[in-house]
Amino acid sequence: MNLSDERRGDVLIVRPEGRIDTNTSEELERWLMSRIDGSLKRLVVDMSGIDYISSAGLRVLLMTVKKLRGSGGQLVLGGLNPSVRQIFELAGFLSIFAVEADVDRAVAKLTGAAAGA
Amino acid sequence: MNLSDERRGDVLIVRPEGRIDTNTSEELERWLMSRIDGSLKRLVVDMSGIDYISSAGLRVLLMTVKKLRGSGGQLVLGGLNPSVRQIFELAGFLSIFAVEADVDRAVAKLTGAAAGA
Amino acid sequence: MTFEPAQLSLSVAGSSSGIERVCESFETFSSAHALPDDVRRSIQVVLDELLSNTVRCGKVGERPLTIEVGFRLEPDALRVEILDDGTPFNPLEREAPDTTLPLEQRPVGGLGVMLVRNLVDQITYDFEEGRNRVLLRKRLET
Amino acid sequence: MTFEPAQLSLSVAGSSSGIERVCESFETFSSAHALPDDVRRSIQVVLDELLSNTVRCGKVGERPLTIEVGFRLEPDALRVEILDDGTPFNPLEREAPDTTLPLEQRPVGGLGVMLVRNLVDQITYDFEEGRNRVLLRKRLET
Ligand SMILES: Nc1ncnc2c1ncn2[C@@H]1O[C@H](COP(=O)(O)OP(=O)(O)O)[C@@H](O)[C@H]1O
Ligand SMILES: Nc1ncnc2c1ncn2[C@@H]1O[C@H](COP(=O)(O)OP(=O)(O)O)[C@@H](O)[C@H]1O
Repeated sequence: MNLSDERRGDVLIVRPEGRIDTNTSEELERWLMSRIDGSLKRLVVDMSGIDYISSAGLRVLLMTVKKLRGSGGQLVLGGLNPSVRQIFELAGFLSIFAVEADVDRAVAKLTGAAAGA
Repeated sequence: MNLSDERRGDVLIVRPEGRIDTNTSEELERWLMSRIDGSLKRLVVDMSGIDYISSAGLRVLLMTVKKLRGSGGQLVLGGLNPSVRQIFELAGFLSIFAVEADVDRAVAKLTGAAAGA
Repeated sequence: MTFEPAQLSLSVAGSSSGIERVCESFETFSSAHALPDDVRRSIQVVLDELLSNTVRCGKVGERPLTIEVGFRLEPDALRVEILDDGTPFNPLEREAPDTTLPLEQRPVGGLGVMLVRNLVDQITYDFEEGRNRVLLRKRLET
Repeated sequence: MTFEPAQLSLSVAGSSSGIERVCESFETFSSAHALPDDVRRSIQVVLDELLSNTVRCGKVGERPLTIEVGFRLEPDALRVEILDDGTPFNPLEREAPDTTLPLEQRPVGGLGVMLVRNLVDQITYDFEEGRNRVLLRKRLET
């Protein structure tokens, strides 16, 4: 798994790449947790580089959004491929996560700006 | 758990003492397995020193009897207290194990002799 | 007549030494209140089954597990409460194994939850605020 | 017309590196036979769910686990067979979790088996000769 991040104003965009399964989810968990502190209010997870996600990955995302909301923050996901989206649907995650088509729209959603092209 | 054994003719009597639970069953497993080789044909487990047994212990006894029968051997248990006996009953172990009231009867069962006093 | 319930509760790590601590505390509690032998032994077995399952299966990712156990002696029964923050697991949901199979077909495993259900008089389960909660009741006389 | 099935089977230790080996072998198999992306991804998720559960929960005492996985490509479907010598576990027996709960009440865990059931078209389970056997079928077109 490759992990990188980017700042756009007060939005932090994190970009994991590869697959999120039992083996890789611990790394993702540590990485996300280290980035979520009391001061972070706006987080985007760019999922466009994710090939597939299993329940271990859903668990990490659920923990992340719970923790973030606990400190008044918000999380938006963008760029889910059809397989990842299907997993979200099956798990009922589309009703508890804000999901946008791509990362620009996800950022726009958080900043209230119009979506980029 | 305290473990000891005794030989009476070609019968090996093993005597575990204490409780057989998840923590102690590994020790019992290693101990029993080390005593069951191709040449042992008659084994008695003296249960009179056992306070209680959980499913981890049942598992070890099941493995022991399977292995022993695989090499043509026989196992008889003796001296179960009422609680241990109840566990055997619930697990359906009374129909797959030979169970005698005490160790002397268990030895007698294997040697075909009349039971001791 | 007033009745002062005897109570004990403790919180341990979800590990084999944590289980050991619970078993030892319950042993002390049993002696102090002179619980009947069959009750003491049944509850020891129940604790071993439930706690060892939680330690073995309940872990969620990297987070260490915490288990809380409470004992409360009532006039005619012992109540045991077990809380853990592991993966949701309802012991009442599980189907009982077939205990009539001949030796050759007997699986080595799968008996623990069934024993628990048979060794106590009442079990309830709920999952609340992210924790499994199992409540057990064992009558003191039959 | 004759059809020569494409097959692959392997036996691995019940450990995270064992799971990794299975996933890599399936990745190679998928490319070699140009499996559709949705099939490949679904089966990767299914393998992760089932194998990681077996490694986490299936261990019986001290004995190390062995897992065998077989893939077989048929004209219209992929079949996957998974055998393990761990504790008996029937994934069809488990009740589905409530996926409509609001965030606060959502347990962190308990989704894996439900995903498996939804990602394939057919599952059968049996326990024979001391081993769990799960057979899965995934159609190649919808
Ligand atoms: N605390 C738990 N968390 C998750 N799963 C559990 C838990 N306790 C029991 N289970 C599940 O119930 C099954 C049956 O448990 P048990 O009857 O004790 O037999 P065994 O542990 O030998 O499989 C376990 O294999 C596991 O699938
Ligand atoms: N191979 C297995 N052996 C024993 N129990 C299992 C096995 N696979 C799954 N289980 C049981 O099924 C439960 C549900 O599994 P799953 O849906 O993947 O969620 P989670 O693993 O997060 O609890 C586990 O908690 C465990 O009780």
